[in-house]
Amino acid sequence: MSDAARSIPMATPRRAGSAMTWLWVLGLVLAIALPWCFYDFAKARHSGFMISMFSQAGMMIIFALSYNMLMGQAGLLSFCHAVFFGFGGYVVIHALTGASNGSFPIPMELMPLAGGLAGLILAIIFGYMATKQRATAFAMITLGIGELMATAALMFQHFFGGEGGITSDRMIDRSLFGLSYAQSIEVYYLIVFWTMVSVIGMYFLTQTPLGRMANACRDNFERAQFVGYDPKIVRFIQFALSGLFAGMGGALYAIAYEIVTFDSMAGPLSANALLMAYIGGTTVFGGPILGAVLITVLQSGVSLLSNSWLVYVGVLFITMVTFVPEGLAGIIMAHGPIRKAGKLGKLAVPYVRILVPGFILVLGFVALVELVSFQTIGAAQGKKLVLFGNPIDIASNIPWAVAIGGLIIGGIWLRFESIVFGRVWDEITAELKRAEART
Amino acid sequence: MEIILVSLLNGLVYGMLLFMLASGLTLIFSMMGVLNFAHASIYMIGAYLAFEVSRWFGFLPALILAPILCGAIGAAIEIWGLRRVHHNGHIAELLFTFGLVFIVQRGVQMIWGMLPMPYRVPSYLDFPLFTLYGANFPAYRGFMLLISAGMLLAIWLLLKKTRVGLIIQAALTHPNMVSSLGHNVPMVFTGVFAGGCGLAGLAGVIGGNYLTTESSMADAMGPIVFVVVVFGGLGSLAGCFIASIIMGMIQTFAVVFDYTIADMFSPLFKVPEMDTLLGEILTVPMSRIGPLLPYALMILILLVRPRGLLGTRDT
Amino acid sequence: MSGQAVSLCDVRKNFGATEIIRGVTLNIAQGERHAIIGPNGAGKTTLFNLISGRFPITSGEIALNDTRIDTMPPHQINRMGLSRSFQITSIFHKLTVFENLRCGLLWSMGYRYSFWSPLWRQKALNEKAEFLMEDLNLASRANTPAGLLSYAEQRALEIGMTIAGGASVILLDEPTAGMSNTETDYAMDLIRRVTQGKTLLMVEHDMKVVFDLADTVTVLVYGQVIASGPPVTVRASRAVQEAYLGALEE
Amino acid sequence: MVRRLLSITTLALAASLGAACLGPAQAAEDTIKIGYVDPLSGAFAQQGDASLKHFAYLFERINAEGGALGKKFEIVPYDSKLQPAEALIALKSITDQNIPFIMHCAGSNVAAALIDGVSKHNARNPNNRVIYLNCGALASDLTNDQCDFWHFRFDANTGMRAETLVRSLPKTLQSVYLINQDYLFGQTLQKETKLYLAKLRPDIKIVGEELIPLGRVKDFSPYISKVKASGAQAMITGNWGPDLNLMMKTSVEAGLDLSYYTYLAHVVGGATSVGAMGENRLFTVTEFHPNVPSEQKSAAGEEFVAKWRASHDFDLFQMNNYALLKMLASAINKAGSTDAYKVALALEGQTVKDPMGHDYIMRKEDHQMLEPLYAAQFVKDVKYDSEKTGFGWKTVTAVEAADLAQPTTCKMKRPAS
Repeated sequence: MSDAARSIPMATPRRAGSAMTWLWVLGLVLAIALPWCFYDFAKARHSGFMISMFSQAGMMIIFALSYNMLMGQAGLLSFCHAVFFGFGGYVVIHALTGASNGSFPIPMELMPLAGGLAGLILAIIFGYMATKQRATAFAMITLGIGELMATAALMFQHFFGGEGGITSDRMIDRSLFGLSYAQSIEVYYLIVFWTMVSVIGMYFLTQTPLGRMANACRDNFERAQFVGYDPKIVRFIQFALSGLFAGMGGALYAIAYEIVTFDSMAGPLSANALLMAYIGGTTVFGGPILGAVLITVLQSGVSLLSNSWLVYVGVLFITMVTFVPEGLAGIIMAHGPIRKAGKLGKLAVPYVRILVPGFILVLGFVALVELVSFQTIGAAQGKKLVLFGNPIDIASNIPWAVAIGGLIIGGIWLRFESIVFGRVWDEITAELKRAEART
Repeated sequence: MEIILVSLLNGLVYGMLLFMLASGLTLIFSMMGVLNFAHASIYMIGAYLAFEVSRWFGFLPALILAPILCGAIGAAIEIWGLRRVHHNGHIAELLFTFGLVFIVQRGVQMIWGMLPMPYRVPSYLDFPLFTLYGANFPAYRGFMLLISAGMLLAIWLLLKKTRVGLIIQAALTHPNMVSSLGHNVPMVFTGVFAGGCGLAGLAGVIGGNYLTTESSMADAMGPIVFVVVVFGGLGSLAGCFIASIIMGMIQTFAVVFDYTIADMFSPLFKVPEMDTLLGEILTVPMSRIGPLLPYALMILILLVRPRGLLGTRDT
Repeated sequence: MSGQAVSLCDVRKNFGATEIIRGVTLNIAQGERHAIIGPNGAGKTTLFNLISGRFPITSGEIALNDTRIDTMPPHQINRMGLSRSFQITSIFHKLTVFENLRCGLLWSMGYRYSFWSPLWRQKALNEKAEFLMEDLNLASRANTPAGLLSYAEQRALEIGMTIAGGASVILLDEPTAGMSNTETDYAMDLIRRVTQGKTLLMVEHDMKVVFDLADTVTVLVYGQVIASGPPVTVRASRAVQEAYLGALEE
Repeated sequence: MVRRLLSITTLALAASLGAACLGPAQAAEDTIKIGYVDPLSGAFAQQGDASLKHFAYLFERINAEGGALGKKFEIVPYDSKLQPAEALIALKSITDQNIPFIMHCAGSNVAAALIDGVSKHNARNPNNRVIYLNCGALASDLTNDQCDFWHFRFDANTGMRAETLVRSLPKTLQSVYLINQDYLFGQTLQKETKLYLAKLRPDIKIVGEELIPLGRVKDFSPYISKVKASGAQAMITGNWGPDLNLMMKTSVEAGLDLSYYTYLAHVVGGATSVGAMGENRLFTVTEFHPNVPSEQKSAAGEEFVAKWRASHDFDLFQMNNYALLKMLASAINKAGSTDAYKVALALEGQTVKDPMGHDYIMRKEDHQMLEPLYAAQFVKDVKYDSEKTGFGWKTVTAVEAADLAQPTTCKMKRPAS
């Protein structure tokens, strides 16, 4: 909604927009500075893990945003988005090999364009089929396409390399700036650059007649017909363009990992796009960015700590879907009017008050899950259960009692506090409404 | 001839297994519009519960208890989960079931461990029923056919002969109408979801020892069930049945008729042997792409007939 | 037939075995204000759906400015200069009022499926949308999502989107349904103002509106035209009174 | 509504914080760490789980034997989710901590990615190099055309297994049917089996061959009808998991009188799911099984197995990984440090012995370990049964490491320093 508001220069003052602009600039600065926060001065080198994770986050941002071009902006539920991502990756892997042996002499910096083009072409082909239908029929066609392509990638060795995938070397010695791309930090900045370009590009698209009509077809495809538009063509172009960006994301994947396997085309990645976009918030342009970062951190970070991370992800999704359908960005946007009215301070104490029981509840839950999974799985793997820095003896009753107690007490307490919080929230919004009515 | 008859029988058994899973999803999907990705997870829970029950009380109690438990789980999911999510739209419901898939998978691993369960066909069903062209037809397969046919009959009777059935049938095709007629739609929804999960549970009981009871069994069954439901058409149990049988037959016969695209062209001209992508595509035998045919068929039917085989409304 | 804005020739429509439109022949001249009335279930909205291309016809011919349109999809008919409103408000609920109107304008201003021209730079487009908003008295609600408007405002927006594209033939399906008296007066005024010089075809239940706005009235009963002519004549017709007006005034 | 959503968001935030508090045990610095990457979550978690359980036991053993350089070994597990990208991220994490060893067992796709990733990493970061210890990705290409100096495979490849299997086939056998899964490992096995059949047993006729889609076939009856029609006496298959179990079940139930020569029936869960129907019919090729020591009358071996069985309800079979740790320990001792390059050189040509006294040799030219293999039959009367089924493995044919020294096509590029 906010980006829609900003697109009407004469109707709204620019102030809201400029705050947004600053947020974007801040994001960019953060992206540039982030690797240096994890710089290991003792060994004078970067944290490869962190850079990998941030690089992954970068390509996932492109991927999730391009997915949201379908889901959030055009109301299309696709289950084959990874196909374009993966295909872009495969093409770039071949292009890298071609670039180093001279048959495809384009510099590294422009490789993402090759991936994007590949994604675009494939999306034109599949989009021609899928966009004939809408809603569930569209979703099911894409489900079929996704399955077909993932299996084809396993079956046809020449292009996809079967199970082992295709590898290449990114040190192709063709760069506009004379970079070798030996270090992942160089690749990271390449990713930051292309992520920025893609984000700007996709934002630009939302502000064009096509982008607007995609929204219109999402809200009411029949009405769109009666203002002269063919929703099928709107869907088709939107689908093709989202394939373009997904392909660019895939290209960055190929450059970062120098290998592309069928996994990058398969269902789980498509599902990931859906999760990232939804968790982040589909109604706000920047929402999927938050989702992409969060999910990447969960997958790469939390999975280091616990093999039960899938349970946490599952619980997170269920709570988000149940209680926060507008996603992370939706929540943040909900605070906008309160911030403008200068009443954010009033929420501080209620926030702290729900954070405490919330924390207890989560700790109880985490402890319980870890205890249970340790008992059946972890113990025999020779691990020692360490919860919150302390080794735990699972044979004794105390940790179990503490965990269950935390779960129950935290739950009841949180219920109580959330009612209190809701009251404060309602009061503030009611106040704002009254103030608005007066003006 | 021999191979065709045997394959027909095999295709029928497989189709019936698919139908057991898909019938529950057809009810849920057509009526509530919920893309229930957790349907196969319920099927897995059914298998694990059946193993646990049959260990203590025997197979027959499991056959009754496990589906009831699965139905209860389904009801709980609907009442405390889906109903709250419902007003956020179908994508929210879909994601909710996604979350469930993760939780169920790890949950099952946490409770029963990683190893497959020794859940076996009971000894009184473990004998050859008859011999066809020298190959035994196991009694358990006959039992599966019996159960699924019985299930088909029971659902049909329920839908055609009872008042509840009439409401459900009406809700399958015209969900909005039913609510405006003053029926308690949330109740009907809970009932249908529980019933669908119960059917999935039953499929788990039957399929768990026919196939293998392990924590990855849900993954393999997830998408194919959707294909059957969509291919058969929303709102049509008959369509779902026919689609299941078709899918069963296709997959069976794809293995038997082991041709490649190059073979098909061979009467016209000789396809040269090529070591390229095209050559690969032309020489993939049918049996290798057999499991993909359902997806291809689904895409085709959706392109020309978006309501599916016997569907009453567009997908 | 030439010179007619819209002409229908023996148009029929079946839904399954039942025939809803049973041979309608109707000619609407350029610039005419034509109202279609009839009891519930007479097929008025269905007739609109056939003309605007929402449903395919079973047999017969429909022409717009002497070009056959009965096989065209709705968006093509719209591009040829026929625009319609809906009985049940049909707008883009999540888009703002301003965006809704802009969407109504886009095709007619030649933007097509452009994904290279940013909307904020299109001065003519935005000015026209602003102007339209003033005209509809919705300027104060410019940034409100259409779904949050009041009913009357939504109806006004619906009319605004219908006329935004500059179509020469406007079909309005019960534009004043569910409105209070003052709202109806306002809506009539609005319709009269924005459809000046255009051909207007409307379905209406409110006889006050019909006799106030229309030059010609056609009465449709059970899918057939039983009378057509100037309001005074139609009002006087006995057949109409029996079939329709009598029943209505009970 | 709003109140709920906000409270739950904080909950979600707290969740990530809470999870952050969970950490792997911070052990003392004076251990030799080995990064271990395998699927530990998701549908394939049982593979990683089984290996981890083996390693828990083997690490304890090797540490009791003195570790290396007076330090103990420590395993640092990472979840690969069976995805190459995740494995490569784990590799970064491992090199960040200056851990010089990355170990990985499951999935030849991940292995191919890791060989490539490790090789590039070492070329680009010459002062922070790692050795890739492959403990179970078997596709023979990995030590042939794809071989790499930094990759050491501590398990018999598909070619060696195929040769062992073919050697164990009884003289009376005349016709076989090959069924394998349609992915890198299965395809390789199919190829190698055919190769060694032609080479060692030209009298055996291959009456049919089939590649089945991995994990997707729910009904094997059509395949079984084909097998029956072909008149085969035995089936040779590299299938594992449900693909093996279902295929056997369908075949046995259909009353086919076949022998099943498999490559992976011995792995965790195999015995449980096959059960009684495998009696006498099922054969496997394994690096070890619990009855090897008693068959060879080795007291040390007996002790090795008995201790495992006291605390595990599935079979110990990864003896190769014991050899892995032993070789690594002695190579580190020989090199005098954990520097990847020095250890890699020291590993080449290493020979160690298992508790029964068999040799394990790390071949220099392709970094493929030669190990003894056992072809075994699933029978009732054995000392140790598998997974409490009442059935266990009995050796049919044992092949020593030296006998399996198959030629390699590897042309290894060796770094100068």
